[in-house]
Amino acid sequence: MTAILLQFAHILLVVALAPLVTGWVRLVKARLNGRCGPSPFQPYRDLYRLLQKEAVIAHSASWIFRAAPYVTFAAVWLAACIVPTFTTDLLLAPAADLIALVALLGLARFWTALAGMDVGTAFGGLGSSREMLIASLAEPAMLMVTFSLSLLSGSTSAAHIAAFVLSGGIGLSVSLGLALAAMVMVAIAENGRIPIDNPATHLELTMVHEAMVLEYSGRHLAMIEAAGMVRLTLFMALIGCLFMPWGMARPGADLAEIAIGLGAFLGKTFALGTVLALFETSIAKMRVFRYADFLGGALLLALLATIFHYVSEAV
Amino acid sequence: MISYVAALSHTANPLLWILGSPLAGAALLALLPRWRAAAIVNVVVSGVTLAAALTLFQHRPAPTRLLFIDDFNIYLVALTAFVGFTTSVFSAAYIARETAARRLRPVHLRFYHSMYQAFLFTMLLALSANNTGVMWVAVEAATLTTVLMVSLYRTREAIEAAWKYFILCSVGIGLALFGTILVYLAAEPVMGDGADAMAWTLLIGRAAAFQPDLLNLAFVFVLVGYGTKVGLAPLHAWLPDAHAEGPTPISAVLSGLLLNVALYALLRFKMLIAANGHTLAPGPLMVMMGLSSLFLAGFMLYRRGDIKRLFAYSSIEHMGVITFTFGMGGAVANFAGLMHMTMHSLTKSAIFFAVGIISQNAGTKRIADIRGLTVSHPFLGWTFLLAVLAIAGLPPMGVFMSEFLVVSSTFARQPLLALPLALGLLLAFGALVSRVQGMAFGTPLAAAGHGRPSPMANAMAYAPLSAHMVLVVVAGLYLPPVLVSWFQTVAKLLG
Amino acid sequence: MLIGALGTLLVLAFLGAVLGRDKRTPALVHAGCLVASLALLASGLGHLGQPTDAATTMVLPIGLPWTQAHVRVDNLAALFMVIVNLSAAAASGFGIAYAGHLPEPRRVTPFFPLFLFGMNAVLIADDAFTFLVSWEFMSLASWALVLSDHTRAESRRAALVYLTMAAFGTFSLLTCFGVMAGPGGDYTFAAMRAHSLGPVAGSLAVLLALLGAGSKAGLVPLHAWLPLAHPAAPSHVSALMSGVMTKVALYALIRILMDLRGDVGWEWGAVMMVVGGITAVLGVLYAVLQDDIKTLLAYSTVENVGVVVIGLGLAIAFKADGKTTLAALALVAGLYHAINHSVFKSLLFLGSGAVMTATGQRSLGVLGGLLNRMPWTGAVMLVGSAAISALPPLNGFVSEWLIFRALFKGPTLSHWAMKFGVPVVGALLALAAALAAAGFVRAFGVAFLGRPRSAEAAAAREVPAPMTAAMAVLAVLCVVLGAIPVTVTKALDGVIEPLTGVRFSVSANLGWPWLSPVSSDWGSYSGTVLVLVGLSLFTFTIALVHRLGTRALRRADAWDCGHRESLPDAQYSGQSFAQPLRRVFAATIFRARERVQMPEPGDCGPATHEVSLVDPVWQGLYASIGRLVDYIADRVNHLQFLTVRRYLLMMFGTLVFLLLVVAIRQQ
Amino acid sequence: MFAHLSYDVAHLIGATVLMAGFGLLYQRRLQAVLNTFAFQALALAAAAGWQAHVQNAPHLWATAGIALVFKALLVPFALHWLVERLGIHRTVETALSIGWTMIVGVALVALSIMLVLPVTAGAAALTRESLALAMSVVLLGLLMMITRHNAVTQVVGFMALENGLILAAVSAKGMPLVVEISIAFSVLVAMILFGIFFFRIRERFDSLDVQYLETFRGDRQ
Repeated sequence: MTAILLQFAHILLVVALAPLVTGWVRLVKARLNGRCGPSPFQPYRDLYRLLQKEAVIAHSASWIFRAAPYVTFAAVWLAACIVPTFTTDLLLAPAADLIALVALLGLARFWTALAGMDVGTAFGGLGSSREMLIASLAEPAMLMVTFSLSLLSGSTSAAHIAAFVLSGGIGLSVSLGLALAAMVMVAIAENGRIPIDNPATHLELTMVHEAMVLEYSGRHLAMIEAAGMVRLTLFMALIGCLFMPWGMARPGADLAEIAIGLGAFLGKTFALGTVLALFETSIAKMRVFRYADFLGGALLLALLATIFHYVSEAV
Repeated sequence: MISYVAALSHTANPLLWILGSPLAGAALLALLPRWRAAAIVNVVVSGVTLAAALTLFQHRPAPTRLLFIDDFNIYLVALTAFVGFTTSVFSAAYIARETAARRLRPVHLRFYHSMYQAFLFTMLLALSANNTGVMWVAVEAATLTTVLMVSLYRTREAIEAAWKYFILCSVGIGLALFGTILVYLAAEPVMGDGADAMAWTLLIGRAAAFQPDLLNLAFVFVLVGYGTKVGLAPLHAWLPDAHAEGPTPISAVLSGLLLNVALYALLRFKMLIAANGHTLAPGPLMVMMGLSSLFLAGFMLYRRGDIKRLFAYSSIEHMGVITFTFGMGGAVANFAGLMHMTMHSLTKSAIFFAVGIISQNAGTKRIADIRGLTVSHPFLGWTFLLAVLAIAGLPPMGVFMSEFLVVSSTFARQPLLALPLALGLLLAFGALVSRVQGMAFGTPLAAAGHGRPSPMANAMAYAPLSAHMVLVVVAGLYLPPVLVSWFQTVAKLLG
Repeated sequence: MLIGALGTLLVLAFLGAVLGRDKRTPALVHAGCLVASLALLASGLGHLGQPTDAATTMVLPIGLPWTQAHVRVDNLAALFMVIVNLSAAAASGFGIAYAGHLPEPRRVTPFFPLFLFGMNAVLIADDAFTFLVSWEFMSLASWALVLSDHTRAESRRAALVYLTMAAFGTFSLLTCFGVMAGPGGDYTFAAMRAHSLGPVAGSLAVLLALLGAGSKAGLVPLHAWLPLAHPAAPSHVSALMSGVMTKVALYALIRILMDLRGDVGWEWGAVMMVVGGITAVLGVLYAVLQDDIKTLLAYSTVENVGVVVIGLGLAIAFKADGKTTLAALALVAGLYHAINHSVFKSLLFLGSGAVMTATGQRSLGVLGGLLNRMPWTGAVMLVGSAAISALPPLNGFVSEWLIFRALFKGPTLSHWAMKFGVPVVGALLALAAALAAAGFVRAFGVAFLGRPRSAEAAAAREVPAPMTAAMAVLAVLCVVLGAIPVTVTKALDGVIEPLTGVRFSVSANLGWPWLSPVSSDWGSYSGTVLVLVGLSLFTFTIALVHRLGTRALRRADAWDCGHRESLPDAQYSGQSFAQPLRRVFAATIFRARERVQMPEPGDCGPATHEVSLVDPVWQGLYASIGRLVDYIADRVNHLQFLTVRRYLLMMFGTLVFLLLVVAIRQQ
Repeated sequence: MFAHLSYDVAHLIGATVLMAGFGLLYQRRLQAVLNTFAFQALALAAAAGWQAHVQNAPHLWATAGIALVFKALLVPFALHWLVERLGIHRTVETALSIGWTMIVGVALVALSIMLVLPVTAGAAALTRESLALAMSVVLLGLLMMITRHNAVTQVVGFMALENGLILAAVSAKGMPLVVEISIAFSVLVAMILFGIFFFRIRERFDSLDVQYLETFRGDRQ
């Protein structure tokens, strides 16, 4: 029963919190750039405003174009439902493990990419093509991170891994560090952050994600944006729960522990947001064809993480 | 001479009819001036021979000093009579078109028909002879008769082919005789003087007491001698040209029957070796020659531009496989070899029937000028395709069964030998398939053929082809038990 | 029923050949095939549920004289009968309407039933001879089908390469059976199971089985024929060749490596995993770069076969290591993927047939915008594309999930090579899965979305109902197999038990509908729950958005960042979509090079852009063999043109050589 | 005593046949080749006659007769006539120098002896000697065929080979069919001669020019 309640709370929490996280990152970045920046709550207003606007779609668009925003959002949301945030006691946890999580994000991307190609413009195709290139390396990297975590903990379920790390069964290991590095790189790529992509640009040569969704407007655009925000939150939660699950409530926790878990989650999320903003401000975007080096590096790191597992095991 | 007649004078003996009718036919046909009638007589005589051969299944005559029938040659005699008969039917249709196209003159045909029967006689005699010497004489006579038929067209190529055939086979046959004499010498101390020491039925029983070293030597000569006739590389040179330049019915019987007869002779000697038991194993020699034939033919197939030479080389390939198989020995492999002989004979003659019609239709033997047969002549095209696939070793046709047995049983015993065998088969397969695909498919070229066949002639040309293919397909899935038991008996004797 | 249905197929083939002239024959024959396939499907399903020891051998009085034809339907055969006949039924149904659209239906009608017959016969064969005859029957019938469009030179070339490779495969299998049967020639499977082999012979048998079945399945580097032959056949046949015939090959692999030989070593499992991994990645890389839809699909088949083989290799390695439960898991994963691939690959090929029927085109470069014109075909193709991209909640994901699940336990294997190798194979598999998604976004996006790139594509109309119905059935199956995985894995119990020796349930301790292999602590998945939750989130989102915001919608010209561009050619094409992938992945493997030639200033001519790819496998292996054969053939050919005297010399040489051999051996 | 004599004479005649075989290899002029061949045939006839006498086998007299009439007289005569009629060069064209041919010939004889000696340990000395001689003659005949370009010399080589065979056949005690076999061979030889005459194969069997072969045998693509 608590699991059901906690699950519902969790589902609502990620969605409710997502715009705030994005707003926070934007705010910190603005401050770092020496600007005053919008309020962290500005994304909520943006989304609401977009919802009120009439949606304009091209003549050549098919139903996929109209369905894609909702499917994307639902898929990302569904993925977010299974990543523990403040408690590991989630009803839906057994429904999908990390492999399924990767695939659910893949589902969202699949639809966005199709939507990018649906209207039949040069930019849409360009965005889709680059997005799929990034995914083709980021996905394996993330799966390999999962692999090394599963080697450490014996499980691929996010909740189980968090519980395992919490129980102190791992301690500090090279393997875990490498996996974390790979995971961060994947997260950057998946969320279209610098140096892979710049969420704030509409410069034709540099955009990836934005090029795909260029044709969207009104409520469709709102859904796409919201999906992006949820995805960012999801990855922060994921990094939080896999690598630093401190403070998380466990099954059978009382109200106080849950409150601690909630607080820890918020703290971790905003801290990660700050780090992200710092990171993004300090480096420049890459050329498209250097993605392969960056993400290939992530893949190799993840692979190293699995192999280092034996090294530490042998010692 | 008198002794021959006496031997044949048992009226109940079907061998009398089997050997007598082609001999009488040869004489009769030499006298018949009209080629149309001659063609019909030719068919009738061959039919009588076939009928007589089939009675062997009912009643097997007791062996005499000169002639005998046992499990080995009974089906070969029947097969020879059968292919002889179907070929005579095909030949009638073929000759009609050739004559219409003025490529053959009636005077040639008289000679041709007479020689055809004489050739059948010599082969049947070689198969049923119970005397190594008679067998030798018969094989030599078979060479002579076919030389004359190969040169029938009197073109420069035909004469050259016949000449090559004649010289090479004469030398070969000479060496075979030397081998035969050696066997006699080996047998003579045990069996005593005279015909006893040359009778297969008697030799086999006492072969264990023969001087093994003499048998070794004899076998080499027999192998090179009869091997020339079989077409084993590097003794094969006469075969492609003789097949290619003669009339197609002759190519069919050369490939389908004469090679078998020569191989039969070789195998009879191998039986003696096997029965002796103290000789050097003949297997390695046969395996070596078999493989060399297989590979030589396999590579040659890739460079052939003439449709009849293509299939002549395919015959070399198959003779190589069969020789290899018997060289391997053992119950399974020997069975496979016997099966392969039969299947190759039926399939290859069917292919030559088809090739005859095809080249008459297209007016050329050049493979490059033959295209789209399944479009222009659907029945012929598909049947030809089926026949070539059969000879290439695809199921459900009979050759596959024997190749299956050979390759798998060899592999179980000598993987290092099976590997080249399988590679060689694959090599030949690739060549044949690439050629047949080009001929059977694609857009047909405008036909430049000569002589529109009458419906009757068409039926006569297609009937033998269909009959052979039906047998081949059925045999691939089902063998009559009696044939199986013969094969098994012989396989045991072959060691 | 089984024999009756098989007999019906033969009769249909005969009728197809004899009544070819009649215009109604193709439809009738395909309808007959539909009925026969359904009967066989029912029979397969019936046998699938049987107790594992219930299968009996039937002996028919044909085949090898002293062995005769043995026929037996055990659970493994039953499973593959289900796989085969499911797609066969769909393809037959599709063919009822489709065969009429073919240029030469007479060249298809007789062989289609024969092809079905061959595949089914392979599955029920219980001795080596029957097996191989059926196997070649299958090859031969499909070869004829590849040649149905025989006036195209590419088809003929494809057919030639195909048949030669098929012969290679047959010889490999033949020798493999030869090793297993031993010199005595006892070719029944029962005898082979009882026969024990030494280590060398055993390894040889495994190697040959891999070569034989692998060449039919399309394992790299034996795959070269597959992307030539599969696309050359009519689409409903391509569907069967790609979706089902490769499965028959995998069946052969499982039959030999896990049933007939019970003791295959872990190192062969490792070999299979490596080969499978390379196959998967190379296959999908080829696929991503193709412009022809059917070739693309064929290469994707190569990829999926690789994935299944990874599963099988893993199963063998686990089994050799004594970890039977994990072996069962890996085997289930492989089998599940085989089932799935047969469904969605058949679907996609049928869809490509529909596209060809509607447009006459199969090159991505001239398609586009078909979703608006062919809504049903588009929808089912979308399902197929998503399924093959391993997206939840469809079936492709379930099997990939299972394979990853098993793979992640690979490091528990005792050998160090496996501990280090398994993660690498895992990375390859992950890469392949991700690239597959890219490839199918590209294929579906370019063909069905955007604006039409040619008049044919613009004029496309939806195909007749029987065709869409056949595809829809498969699309529904993609969803169903994804949504209720536990039901499927339960049905596989009877198949895996005799092979791995354990009674194993994939939903270990959570029960229906949770897929939790071995232990739920290891991670679990439930397609059913995901579908339900996902649908509710989806509905909730739509409801919420429509409640909070406006529902107004306006159609306008595309925005395109302000560029007003009416030329459809300005869209991203298949080539341009592939460009980043090509640069990243193909530059080294395929030596992909691009050459841009800009016209001189003042020159009004168009600029040209050329891409050159070198297929390393074809160039490195097949072309070299071809050159070698050519070279030797040229040399050997001189022997045809010698003089009589030289021929005599050869004879003399042979004689003297043999005499010397005898002389030496006598000493 | 008598047995010994019969052996010695047979051995002597056999050796004569063999020496004639070497003689054939040695001759440079066509006329001489034909004469040597006639001599060899004569020796063969003598061998057959002696065996007919020793073995008391009357049918061997027929063989001896055939050898005498056909080979020692008719064929050499016909060949002389052919050489005149066709205007064939009188000297022998060799593919291998005479000296080497002789060396190879000796090696072949050595090979024959090496092969036959262990073979016939149990057999009569007669068989043993004749067999080695006959085999040498056969191999020398074959050697002659392959080392000579000239058509007539090649025919002679073939007949020398055949002489070896007949020698073996007559020496084999009590072998039936020898007559039939020699008749069969005579037919062969006659056909070859006819062939040479009718097809005007002047100089060589292999004189058909190479270009012709390549274009017309249809097998160059």
